[in-house]
Amino acid sequence: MNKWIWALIVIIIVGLGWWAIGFSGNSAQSGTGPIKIGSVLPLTGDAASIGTIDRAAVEIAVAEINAAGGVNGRQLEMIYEDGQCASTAASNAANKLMNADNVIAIIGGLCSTETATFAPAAMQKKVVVISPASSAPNLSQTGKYFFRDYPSDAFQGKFAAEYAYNTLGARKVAVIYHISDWGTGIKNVFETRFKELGGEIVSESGEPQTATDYRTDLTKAKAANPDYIYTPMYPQGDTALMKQASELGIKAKILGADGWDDPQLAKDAKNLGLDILYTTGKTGTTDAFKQKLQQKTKSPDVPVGAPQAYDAVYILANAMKSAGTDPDKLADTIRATKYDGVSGHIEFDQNGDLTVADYVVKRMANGTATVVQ
Amino acid sequence: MDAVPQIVLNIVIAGGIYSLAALGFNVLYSTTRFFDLGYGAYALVGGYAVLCLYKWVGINLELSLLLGVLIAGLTGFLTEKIVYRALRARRASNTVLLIASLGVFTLGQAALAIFFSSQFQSLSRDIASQRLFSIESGVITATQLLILTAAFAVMGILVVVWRYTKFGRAVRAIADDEEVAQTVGIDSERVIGAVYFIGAAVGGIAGIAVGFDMGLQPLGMTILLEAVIAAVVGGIGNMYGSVLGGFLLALVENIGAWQFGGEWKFAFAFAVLILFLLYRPQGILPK
Amino acid sequence: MTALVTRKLEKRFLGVHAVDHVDIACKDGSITALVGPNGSGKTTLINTITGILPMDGGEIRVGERTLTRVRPTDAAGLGIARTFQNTRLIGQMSVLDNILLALTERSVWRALFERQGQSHLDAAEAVLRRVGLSEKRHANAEELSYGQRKLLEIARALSMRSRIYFFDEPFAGLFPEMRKVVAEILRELRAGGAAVVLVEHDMDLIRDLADFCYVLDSGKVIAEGTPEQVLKEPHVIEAYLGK
Amino acid sequence: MDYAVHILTMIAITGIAAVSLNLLIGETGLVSVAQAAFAGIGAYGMTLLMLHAGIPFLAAALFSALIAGAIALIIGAIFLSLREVYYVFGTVGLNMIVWAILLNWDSLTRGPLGIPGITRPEVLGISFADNTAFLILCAVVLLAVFAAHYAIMKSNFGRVLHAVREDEEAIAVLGYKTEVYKIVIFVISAALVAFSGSLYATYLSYINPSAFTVNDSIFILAIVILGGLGSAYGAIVGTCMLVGAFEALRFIGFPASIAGDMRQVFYGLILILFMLYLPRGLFGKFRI
Repeated sequence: MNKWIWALIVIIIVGLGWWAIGFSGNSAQSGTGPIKIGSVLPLTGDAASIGTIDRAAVEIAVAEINAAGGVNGRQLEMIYEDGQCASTAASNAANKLMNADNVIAIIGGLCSTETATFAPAAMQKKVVVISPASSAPNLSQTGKYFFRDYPSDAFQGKFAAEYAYNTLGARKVAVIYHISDWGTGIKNVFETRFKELGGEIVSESGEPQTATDYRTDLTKAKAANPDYIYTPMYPQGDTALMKQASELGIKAKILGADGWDDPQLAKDAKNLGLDILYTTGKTGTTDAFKQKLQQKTKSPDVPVGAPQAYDAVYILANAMKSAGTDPDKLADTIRATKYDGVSGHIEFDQNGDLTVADYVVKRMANGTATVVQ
Repeated sequence: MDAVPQIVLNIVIAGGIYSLAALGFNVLYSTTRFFDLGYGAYALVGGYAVLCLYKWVGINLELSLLLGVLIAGLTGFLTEKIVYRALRARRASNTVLLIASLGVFTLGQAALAIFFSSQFQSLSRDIASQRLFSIESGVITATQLLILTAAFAVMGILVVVWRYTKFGRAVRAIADDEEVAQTVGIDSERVIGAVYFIGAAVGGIAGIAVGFDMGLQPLGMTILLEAVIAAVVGGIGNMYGSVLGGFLLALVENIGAWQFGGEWKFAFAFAVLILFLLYRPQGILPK
Repeated sequence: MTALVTRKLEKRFLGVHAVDHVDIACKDGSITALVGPNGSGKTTLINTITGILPMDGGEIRVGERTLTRVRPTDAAGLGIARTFQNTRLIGQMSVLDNILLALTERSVWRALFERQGQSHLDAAEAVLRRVGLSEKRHANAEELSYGQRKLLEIARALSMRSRIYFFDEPFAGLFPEMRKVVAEILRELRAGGAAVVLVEHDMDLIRDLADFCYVLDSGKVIAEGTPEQVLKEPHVIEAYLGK
Repeated sequence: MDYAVHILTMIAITGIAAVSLNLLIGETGLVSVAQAAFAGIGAYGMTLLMLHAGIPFLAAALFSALIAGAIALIIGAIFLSLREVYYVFGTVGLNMIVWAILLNWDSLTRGPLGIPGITRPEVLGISFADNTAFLILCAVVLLAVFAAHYAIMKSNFGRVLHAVREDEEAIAVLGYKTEVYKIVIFVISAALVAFSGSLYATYLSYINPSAFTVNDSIFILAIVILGGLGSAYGAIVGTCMLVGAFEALRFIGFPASIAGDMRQVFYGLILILFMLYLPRGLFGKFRI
């Protein structure tokens, strides 16, 4: 019998413990102390390589703002939580930030999985959310306090399709994509748009984000002898794909998405004898920002979302300078913002998406990537 | 269909790696009759050990390969000594051993993710300098040929050791019945320890092969599933069976991926496994 | 009427015949003894008959049904109850529950929606009293002594109220007065018309209880008949003492 | 305060999965690494019924539990005839296949994009939009599952499960069709865990295959092993510790960057150390 009693005691302790934590954390944002802001990025799991560097970009921005006196004299306090690119982890992380730390705003979800999980709750709690990289089209209907300074897949997929059809004159395209909210999203939009223009998708095959063997997909694509292979995939998949493509002697040219915008990939592609083009956001990513980031992370990568995360912090800080911390005023000010940041010109529409999302095309040649159009 | 030669080569390449993975698992399972899920972790340790020695410390390739295999073997040996021996001494049930091995797998994989980060890392230093051999329109690289030869070499060594050496006879005796083997004076603890070292070392070779051919990630489930499916389908306790199972699995996966797309690769592999488990659990080649 | 007959029953382990073309018949209302030195295949024979071991040849006739394959779950359906040489009880379960397992409904649906009724409890109480384990009813089976566990298994078999009983060395490990109780139970079952098969190698018990007797040696029946006839035969004595 | 409500809700939802898994591992000795797969079937089943067929939450949740049970019936019939070790590996395979289907059947499940916009339930006129009200709903469902567990184990059926757990053949000889018993408990457990999937879906209002992977099944397995085999309240205590205690780590300044992996290390350690030193778990009643 005493086992039963012991069990009850433990349940009560943990339950009450949480209740107590809940109460203690209830200190509303005092008018003078530091302004608490949260960040939800994947620090472990599949997309950790991107998440950890985006976090560094946020840290640089926060340090710079605080050094320059913070917001109306109040310092910014950034609390980082791990979203793991998975819905349960992202929900727990965001809930802690919103309900225990009572943050004013959240910079994050990198993966659309994370953002789509906690954004609705944030809207209810009137917490401003600025996502630096979640590009899933369905996030546009999230709500009044949701913004993303990263173009929705709809833009990039459409731009790539038009560029391939009109400029590159491609008529038959094979698609190899990563099965993820980002990869599948872009693929769907690209295919619909490309078919509308009269092109033909000759072969399509997806692989999980963590896949390493693309030989069968490449062989299938090669057999369909397309003009171009369109590959919306994350950086690690691109490395393996390039290697295996060169091994298989793939002659068809490769058109990538912004997952390819990674200096390490350009170096690897140097003597693989592959013709690689890829679309990426028209980021006037100033070299100054790249130096700062590479110096902090000690890695050459400037992955998807890093410049956007840096800009997101500045947009939030500037908006708070004039609107203070009231969610509605803050949201309206952000919506009216026109900001030229390291990730390019930023203006928001009523859905919180970027109004203008122009892309550039870069070509990987002898170790570096140069803008083509 | 000029793609056929390349598909055949894809199957051959993947088959090589799956066979290596299956051989290691077969060594462990056929001797101890125990499904060690930790095998996935031993294979990863092999790959990451070489990554650390060859790419970070910069030791020459051959030495770091050898050390990598030894470290993987040692991991298996120590795990058996620390975790499984105590459980077996207590006559723990298969369920207990299985759950403990699931713990070894989860712990091993997470520890590697912490030390080496969960990023994808390739073992081959300069990607492009592979010497290529083209057969018809299909292409196979030097590394892949090396992996293939390693697979058959390991199979050959294991067959010879298992059949013609005193150690091999002792192992087969334990495989049949551990108590009987002990009564005949075989120090089963020491032999099982050695078997674990060999099995984990072969698993390490498979991990290294994956590291060179495709790349490393702290996800041991893939290589574990391939090893188990190939070993079971091929025939538990039969070394030739493991290699046959490896190539058969590669065939089914590639055909499935070819017809239906890569994402269904695993579903096909498992469908084959379940069919065999139901209708021919002892696998194609008998023990 | 013969309750159960085996014809050329075979059981091979890696080619060696543990049960070698055995023909035995167990009549209703009688005690049939299976006798033989250790390792003569007595236990393997009843394990094969009751479905614990799949048979490799021959057939079993129970009533008018002829079977070439018996699975464990079929045994009870054929009206067979048995005990094991070294008991197979549910150790981490109470004595009472072990008995209730033999009494309550077998069908899944009734089991799901029913608890043991008073009739089950009374029946369990009666059979436990019969083997002198009443006051141990709430103890776990694994806490009982070897003899007590043997008695519990006998009680479990009785609760099956079957037509055919296989007792595998039921007297092993019992105190003398308990041996009398068990002998009495066997006689009661015989009087009640059941077919009792007794595996035993203690000749006095056989002479005292058995109506008919089969002597087994390395898987073969080397002699059959009443205990007196069988015990006089030279090769039986030689098989017994010669070893 | 709301964060406590969130964590307690997650404890209740995960607790339902743990109690239902205990029916399998704790009471019947059937190790299953597919609990997350059935939770996924429950979540997606309920969501699709609610969004596309307009069925209210309660009916959708019940129906999706039936779907999960039906799938478990088919799978159970196939797998449970396998030898013990292969059966366990079969459940790992089942989880992989269900996850692959959820991820790749774009037309039905929108694949990796997941399904957003799942509204909070309206049960018997009461709206559960408010988080505290939803917590009470989860607590009620957890209690219902706990009561179901208690009732099953108190019935004759439960006694037979305990017998199957220890010596299946000895019980078969008594005339029990043990295969049928194992399939039925497999179906019941799958149906019960489907409810945790349905509640998870309405709580987060968005579901995505990433929540129903093999790792999630391993997590629930670790909870049951920690809580103790053969005790429903042990499973709940295990959930409180693994969900509750772990969330507390965020406040001690545990470096977020390795927190995720540290959890996996901790689950692995639990499985090993408990098998070595405390196979009964904290409150378990059965020594495997």
